[in-house]
Amino acid sequence: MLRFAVPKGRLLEPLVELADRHGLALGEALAGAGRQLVVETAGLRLLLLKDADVPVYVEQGAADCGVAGLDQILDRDADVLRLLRLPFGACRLCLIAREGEVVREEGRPLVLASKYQRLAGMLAQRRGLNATLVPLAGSVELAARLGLADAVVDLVETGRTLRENGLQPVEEWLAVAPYLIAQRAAFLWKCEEMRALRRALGGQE
Amino acid sequence: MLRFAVPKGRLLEPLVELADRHGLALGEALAGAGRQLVVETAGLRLLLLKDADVPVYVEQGAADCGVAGLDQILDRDADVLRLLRLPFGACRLCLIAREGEVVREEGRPLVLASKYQRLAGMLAQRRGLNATLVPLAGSVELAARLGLADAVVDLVETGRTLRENGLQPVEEWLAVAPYLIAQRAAFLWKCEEMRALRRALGGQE
Amino acid sequence: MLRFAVPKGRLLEPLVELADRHGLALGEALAGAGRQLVVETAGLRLLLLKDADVPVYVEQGAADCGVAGLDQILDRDADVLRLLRLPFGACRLCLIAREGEVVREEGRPLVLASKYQRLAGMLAQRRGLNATLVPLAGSVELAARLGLADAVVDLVETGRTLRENGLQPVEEWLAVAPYLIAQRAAFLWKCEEMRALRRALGGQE
Amino acid sequence: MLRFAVPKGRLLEPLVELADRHGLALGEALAGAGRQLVVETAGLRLLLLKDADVPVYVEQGAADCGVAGLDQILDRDADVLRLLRLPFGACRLCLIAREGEVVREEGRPLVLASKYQRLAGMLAQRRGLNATLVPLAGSVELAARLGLADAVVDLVETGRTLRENGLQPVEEWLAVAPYLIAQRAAFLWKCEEMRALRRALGGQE
Amino acid sequence: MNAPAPVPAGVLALVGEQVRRQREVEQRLLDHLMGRGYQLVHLPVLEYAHPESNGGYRFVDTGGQLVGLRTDFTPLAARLLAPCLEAGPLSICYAGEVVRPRPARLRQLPELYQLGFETYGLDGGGEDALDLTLELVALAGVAASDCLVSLSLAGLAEAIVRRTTGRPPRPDLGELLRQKDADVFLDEVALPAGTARALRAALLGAPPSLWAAELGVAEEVSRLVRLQQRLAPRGVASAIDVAPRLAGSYYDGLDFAVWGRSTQAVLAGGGEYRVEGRDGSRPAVGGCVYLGVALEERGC
Amino acid sequence: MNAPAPVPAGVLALVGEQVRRQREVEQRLLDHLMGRGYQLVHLPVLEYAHPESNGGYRFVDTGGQLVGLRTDFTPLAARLLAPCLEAGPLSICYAGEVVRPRPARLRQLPELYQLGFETYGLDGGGEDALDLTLELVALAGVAASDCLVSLSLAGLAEAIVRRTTGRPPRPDLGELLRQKDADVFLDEVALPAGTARALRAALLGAPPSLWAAELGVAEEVSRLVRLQQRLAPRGVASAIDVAPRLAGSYYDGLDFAVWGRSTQAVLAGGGEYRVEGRDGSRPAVGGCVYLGVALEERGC
Amino acid sequence: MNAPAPVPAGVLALVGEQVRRQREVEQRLLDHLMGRGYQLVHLPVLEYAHPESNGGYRFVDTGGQLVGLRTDFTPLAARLLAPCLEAGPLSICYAGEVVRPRPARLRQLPELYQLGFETYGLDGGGEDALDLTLELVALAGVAASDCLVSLSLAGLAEAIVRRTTGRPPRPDLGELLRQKDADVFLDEVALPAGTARALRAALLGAPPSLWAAELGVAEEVSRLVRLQQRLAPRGVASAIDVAPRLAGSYYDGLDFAVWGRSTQAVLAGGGEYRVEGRDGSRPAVGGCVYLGVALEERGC
Amino acid sequence: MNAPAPVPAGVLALVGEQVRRQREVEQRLLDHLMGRGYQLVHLPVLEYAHPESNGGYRFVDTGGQLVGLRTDFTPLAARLLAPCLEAGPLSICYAGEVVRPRPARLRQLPELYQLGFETYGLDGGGEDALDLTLELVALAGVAASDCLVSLSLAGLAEAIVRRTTGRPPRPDLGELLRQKDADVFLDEVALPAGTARALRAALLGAPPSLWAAELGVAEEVSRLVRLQQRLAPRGVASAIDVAPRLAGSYYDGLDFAVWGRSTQAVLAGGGEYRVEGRDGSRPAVGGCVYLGVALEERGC
Repeated sequence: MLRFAVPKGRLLEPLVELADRHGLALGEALAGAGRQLVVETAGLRLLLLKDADVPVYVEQGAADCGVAGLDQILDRDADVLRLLRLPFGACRLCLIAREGEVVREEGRPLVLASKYQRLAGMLAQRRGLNATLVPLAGSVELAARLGLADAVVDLVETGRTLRENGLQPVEEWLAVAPYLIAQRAAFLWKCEEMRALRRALGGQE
Repeated sequence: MLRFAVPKGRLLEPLVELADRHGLALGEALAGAGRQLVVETAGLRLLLLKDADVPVYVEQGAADCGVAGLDQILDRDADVLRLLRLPFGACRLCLIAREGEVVREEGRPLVLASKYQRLAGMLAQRRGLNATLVPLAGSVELAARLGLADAVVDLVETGRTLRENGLQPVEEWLAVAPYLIAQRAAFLWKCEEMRALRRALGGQE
Repeated sequence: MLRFAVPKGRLLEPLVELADRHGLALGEALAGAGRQLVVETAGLRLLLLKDADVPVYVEQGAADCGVAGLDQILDRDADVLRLLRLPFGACRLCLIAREGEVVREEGRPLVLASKYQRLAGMLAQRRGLNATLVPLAGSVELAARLGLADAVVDLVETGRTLRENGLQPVEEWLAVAPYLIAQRAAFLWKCEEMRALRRALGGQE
Repeated sequence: MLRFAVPKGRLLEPLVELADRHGLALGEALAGAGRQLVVETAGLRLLLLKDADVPVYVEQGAADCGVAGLDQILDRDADVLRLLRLPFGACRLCLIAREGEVVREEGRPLVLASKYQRLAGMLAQRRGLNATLVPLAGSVELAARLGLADAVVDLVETGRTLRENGLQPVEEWLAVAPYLIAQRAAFLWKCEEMRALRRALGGQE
Repeated sequence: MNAPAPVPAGVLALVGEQVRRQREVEQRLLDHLMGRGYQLVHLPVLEYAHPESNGGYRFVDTGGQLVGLRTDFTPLAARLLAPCLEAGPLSICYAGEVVRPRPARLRQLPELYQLGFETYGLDGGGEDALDLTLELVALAGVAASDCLVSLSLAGLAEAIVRRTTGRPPRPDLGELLRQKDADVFLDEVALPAGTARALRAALLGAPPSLWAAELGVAEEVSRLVRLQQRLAPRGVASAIDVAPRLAGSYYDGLDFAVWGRSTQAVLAGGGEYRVEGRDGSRPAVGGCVYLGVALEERGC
Repeated sequence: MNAPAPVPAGVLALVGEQVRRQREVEQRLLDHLMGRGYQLVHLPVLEYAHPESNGGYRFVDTGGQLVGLRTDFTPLAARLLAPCLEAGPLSICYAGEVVRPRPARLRQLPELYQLGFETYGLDGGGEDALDLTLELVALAGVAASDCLVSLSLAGLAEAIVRRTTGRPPRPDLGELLRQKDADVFLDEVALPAGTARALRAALLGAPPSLWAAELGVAEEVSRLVRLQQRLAPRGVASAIDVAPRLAGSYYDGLDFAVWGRSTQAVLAGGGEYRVEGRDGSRPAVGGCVYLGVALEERGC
Repeated sequence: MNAPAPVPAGVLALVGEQVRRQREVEQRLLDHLMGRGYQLVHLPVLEYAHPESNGGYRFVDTGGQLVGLRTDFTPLAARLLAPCLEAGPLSICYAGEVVRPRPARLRQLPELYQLGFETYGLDGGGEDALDLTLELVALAGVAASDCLVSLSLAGLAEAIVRRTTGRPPRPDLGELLRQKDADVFLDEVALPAGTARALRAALLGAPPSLWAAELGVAEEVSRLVRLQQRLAPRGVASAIDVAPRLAGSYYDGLDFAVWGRSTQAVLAGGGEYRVEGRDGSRPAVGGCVYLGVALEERGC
Repeated sequence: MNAPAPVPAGVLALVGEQVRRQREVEQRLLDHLMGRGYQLVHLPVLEYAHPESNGGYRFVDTGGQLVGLRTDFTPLAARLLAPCLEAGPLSICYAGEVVRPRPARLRQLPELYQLGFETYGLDGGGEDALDLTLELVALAGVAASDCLVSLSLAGLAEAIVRRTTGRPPRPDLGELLRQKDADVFLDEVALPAGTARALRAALLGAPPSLWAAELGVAEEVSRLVRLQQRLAPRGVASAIDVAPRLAGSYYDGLDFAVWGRSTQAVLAGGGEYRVEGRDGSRPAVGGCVYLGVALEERGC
């Protein structure tokens, strides 16, 4: 039985819809889960996880496969197979600054606030930026607005929250989408089941 | 004007109640804040932050003071002043294992899952444990249950969720409570205002 | 006045002869030196040194120029100018082994005895040999004969002493001859005098 | 048969005399040695070595015992047993400077010339001196006189050569004497023979 | 009893029954290899650091040279033995610890104990190396039914990129194939529908008949198919992996791995590569068992 | 123009107008110090590592010794100059970079450039050192009204613990006072109500008259009060801090810091300490300006 | 065939028949120890550096801690296993490489491969450890007649100094005894003629009856004499050494070494020492064979 | 007063009058450079290690990267400032310590304190850089009559080898020319008598008219001759050096050095080179005074 790590957060609803459209009914089982974190349905054992934890569970084999955003996969440096890019939730990881400001190092490292400490550091380094990361759990807009950081690295969907805080994206650093991911060994041992699940999420072969 | 970092999460309600009891009315201003992250009321500029981000904002001087749990203060290694321990939200940071199991290293490092990577690592080291930390954003119960980790280090309030997942606390590692914290320089420059706020949160002198 | 470092050892006699042949009379002054270490003659200040010390005196500018064997120049790693190779005293630096023996590493570094610790080490490394050097002041033949070392690195002129000790050269590592050497700065400042001395030792231009 | 390393240099004559006085006749055999480096006499196999090489031969077991100056023993850092201090050839290792000069560091390491690179460095360090060593093979007097070094570390017997070169000892750093030395294992295996040789060099028990 | 005191990350400290068992298996496997003519060698714990040694402990020694603790036996043995090979082919075996400060797997014993063999100077031989590796795994007590062999060919992914795009492969494209990210790959490289379909099939583990010819790698893949046919009768599951397991691998021909059912980890691996000597390069082939993982798979 | 290429953490790479300005101020301050009889010294970038050098870059040199990059001038100068002091008192000044891979402050220039002075061999002198430090801060262009001086005495917190509890202080209690965590402190140490109240008052910055006598440190604190009275007429704000700013400080008498209004950071600091020599220990006193922070406070 | 390529100093790289032979002997000796109830342990190659680790490779790891390659098993095992000992006595055995960049002996294999045993938590036992060590040496193929055992007691030299001079021993005096330099010793310490004679006799290996009583160490030395009487019938030569073989040794009771006739080197050694744990210190005893030297003595 | 305590090799620790004098000269020279439009920069003490940093202190930092202490400003400044150059030419100046554990000169102050300037993005300019360097040397108090300028061109020796032998130059031949070892050179390379004679003349410092045409480098050398003609009227001695002063130099055009009469050492140097950026390479030119050597030449 395939152990399928399902993100409980913003990706859950579109994921259930997508599966439903292709004949895999997850919604009912999940709705009935209550406080349970493990539910079985349709030949799958669903593990209900925080979005950010899916890549680790899959990489380390605590789940065979799961659904996770590319931002989380890369920020956790998870060595997993990306079997299918899902057709929802696409957004951009951007460098964000105060409106009208240019982001430059002024004789000292640039201070960047981000929820994505590893990923933001890696992308900054690739751009030749000498950056110091402020790890935050979420209050990134205020970080830029109050000057805790020179700039922010965060996901941008519509940009509305940014504008409300006097901020604007100045560079796109990564296109982000959710993926069906799989553990390397599990994919070998359970290849047929994985392919079936992939089809049930709209994957063509 | 004192910049006061207020945690938006589970600490907010009891904090507002406590202030109200001592004559500092924060509730109304916060209720009317809507999507705003900065609100001014009663001579304070309130910064609405994720709970985990308060220590960093205060340490780095983006806020003069704030309210944060000792777990977050220590996990962020924030060098802040702890002006007052607040009389709510006390809990314990525990080592948690599967029911009936003993936590031991078996010829390899112990794998510990925790939201508190730095703090859990530091406390494990103090106990002479050779531990490898799995950083998680929240799905710690499943980590122990599914064997992703040998044990979990997490806050325990009632222990109910643990029992539902077949887990139990095996050692208390730290007593945790929320604190009124202050930036070192801000405390020097704005000592009187800080002491007033401290009194408004029930602090005796 | 050019400060000329003269080796007191085996190179002295042929050097004096050579100079004499080209009209530079050093012999008399040297003969009359007695216990003196500094003698002036023919516009030169002669410094009487141990053969092995000439390269250091010249490199460090305590002498402007001097006569030294290539073995000593390289063993001291002296950065000096080699203005003229002198037409006497040529010999070979050889790897020397017990008669009938092959020199091989047998699962441990090869032990080499030599008066030339730095030079022998460098030449061994260039040949890909994993060698340990035994620094000796001179008793190298016995080192090989008694098994203190697996082999010896030393100068070979006729090879007679080697045969008497049951040894033989097995590889030539360096052709060695004495040189007129000069300090870099001194050569620039006293170029004409140097060229005159060089001619007085048979150097053509 | 005890393998006895005999120094060919300045220690040889008084050593032969001393042995002779106690009934051990080495002189004849040595006189007849000619170019031979190994001679057997009186139950001993004599190995004729450069003075400076005796400690290495003994430490590494190529000889069972030998006679060497403390200067050479310490400069080679040879771990050997010092069975008997011999009653001749005592002298002092001194710091030597130009007459009328004080030896001081002037904002840079003191440059010391010495035949004893390791020993002089060690003794300088023990005195808290920040020193750079110039390794020389023997021309130390000129090194100080010509300013190649700030000072010299060398053996002083009468001090006559020093005075002739305008130098003087300024500090005694080590009392030096020749010793009968033995290899540790050889002393265990051949204890009786060693003690007999020690007696033959005047050692009391 | 437990190994209790903290030790630096990535080194092995074992106490108790486990050590005896591991030693026993180690001896059995080395005896097997020596019986087959492989000479036992003892390789150094330290080596002068090479680009491959990245990820291990590295430091500047007192001579000023960069030195690293060994992280893998195969390249170390090759560098060390290269000069011996001028005298002819050579077969060696070894066992010992490697040191990896950042192990790949959290829960299980990191793959810190390797036991393996190498043959230098003979062409081909990947098939024999796989057979011998499987013998070792069996001698270590792991049932054939608990093993799955993944089979790759070095350069296969690059060949696919080159043949489908007509251009030399960009490194990032190889990395995308390694992650089986066909979607981004096809964003980057426009392919005809049939070719795109074949590429997806290849990445998803479909039978080679569905993709090898279309992708222009039929010949290369046929070797892997024959290997699969050889494994099937012995009850060993297998799969073809078009992209190499590891980026920066030194294998340049057949590249195989044996995966354990319960550990979900690589128990053993091996492949074909080349050894550089002063007088040119030579073929080599080897295999290696991760003894700790194999014992864990067995349930020790 | 920007300093663009990544450099190792904690070193200073400055380009542009800022460097010229910093050099100018540096020269002005050093001239002031030399004019006051302080001898300029040039201190080494590397030192043999001492316990205090923790937190800096450390490595084993080719001689096998542990070497560290300088992280602070005061202890380095003391170790280096100790042997000179046998000849009598000495006053020196210095300026230069220290290297700290993990700087304390994110946003502003880390305190990597120090300019300071030390006097060895004379007793007391903390008050004069504070005056001279404030002169340097003023010469660097920072207004007195933008400075707040915090005043501490080494051992004051320990004295309070010892006198209120009657026992030698535990290190964790000192740490709690440093964090002003009176609540946990009073959980650990039961104190009479009046003493507890005085402790809270002391930690919260109340006037010493409310707590110094009750806590048994009236005499010590009177020195700090006199210092405050000296500062007030000059328009410099001050505060008494009962717990040392830094754990593991080398100061053993007066310990002061100058805080900037807009940077909310320490611009300068100093205090009294001791220097160990072969012939015993000697008093010393010093002060130091963090040039980068001071310039930032000034608005450069 | 030879191990040809340069490797960092002080590590073992062995190729050829020698490795097989060493492995064979290693297995035989470990089997003997396991048969006698010693648990096999696998000890880490790296450890956090301790003062004892001087002389080995040391470096600062990425966590900023000083780490060293193991240079000796006995102290490493003691530190690692100390916490296990709270549960009761423990006997362990081990085999493996240690890394020593500056080996003591030039010509022969440096003592880089150790195989040994330790017993923790039981008093005395030095005599049994010597017996077991000699069994191991015999199993390694070295004849009893090629062995000479030197016997020392930790502190014996210090006791002699204390009792002959009436003062606590200076470190340099111990070092002089270690080098048997009676002449300089007697220059430094004026002794009565009889005592001086006894001291010379002791250093020169004369029978204890000639010196032990005079030097005030008759009781201590009687233990060594009994041990000699035990060894003599087995044809094993022995000698009493009043000064410890090594400066800075961790042994604190019996300290023995087995010397080979042809190698003139130490084949094996051991002794009594103490292990520090959180709950106090415990007695321990161990022995260890230098496998490479033993094989060389045997003529391999 | 002396700087007394041992410090790690190759770092500068200065106490006493010397420091003040050095600071004074440093300020005077920097003022001159800033007055000529050179922007002052502050360069980092540490850099990620590059091949050029060989010979300095190097270590692996906590991120696992190889880091080195700066040993020379010119390549460090070029790497750090390369990204700024996309905006146009740039002129900078700097002063500071470099760290060299193995200094070249024993007796005098090692060349550990550099003060210099660089101009990026403009072609040629070596002549101007030499003039400016000589101005700095004069401002440092060294008389023109105590200076001798050696003039080289990068690649000149290689050009001679190529033109006289018709083959690409072997590295060892360049090294022989650097050492002026014409004898071994002519053993290795058979040349016609006239060419051999010209080569000797060139190495021995004879006038270019005697060798430049014969060796096929008349055009290149004419630039050096013109420079000599420029220097002569100012009373500055000069010499043409056909082989580069240093192996592995980064200069690729004019390469000059100023030698002091009494120190017999290089007081200053400079030349033309190239800076690599992401958008290609740019010309650069610079000069640098070794302040310690210059002060020593002056007799301080």
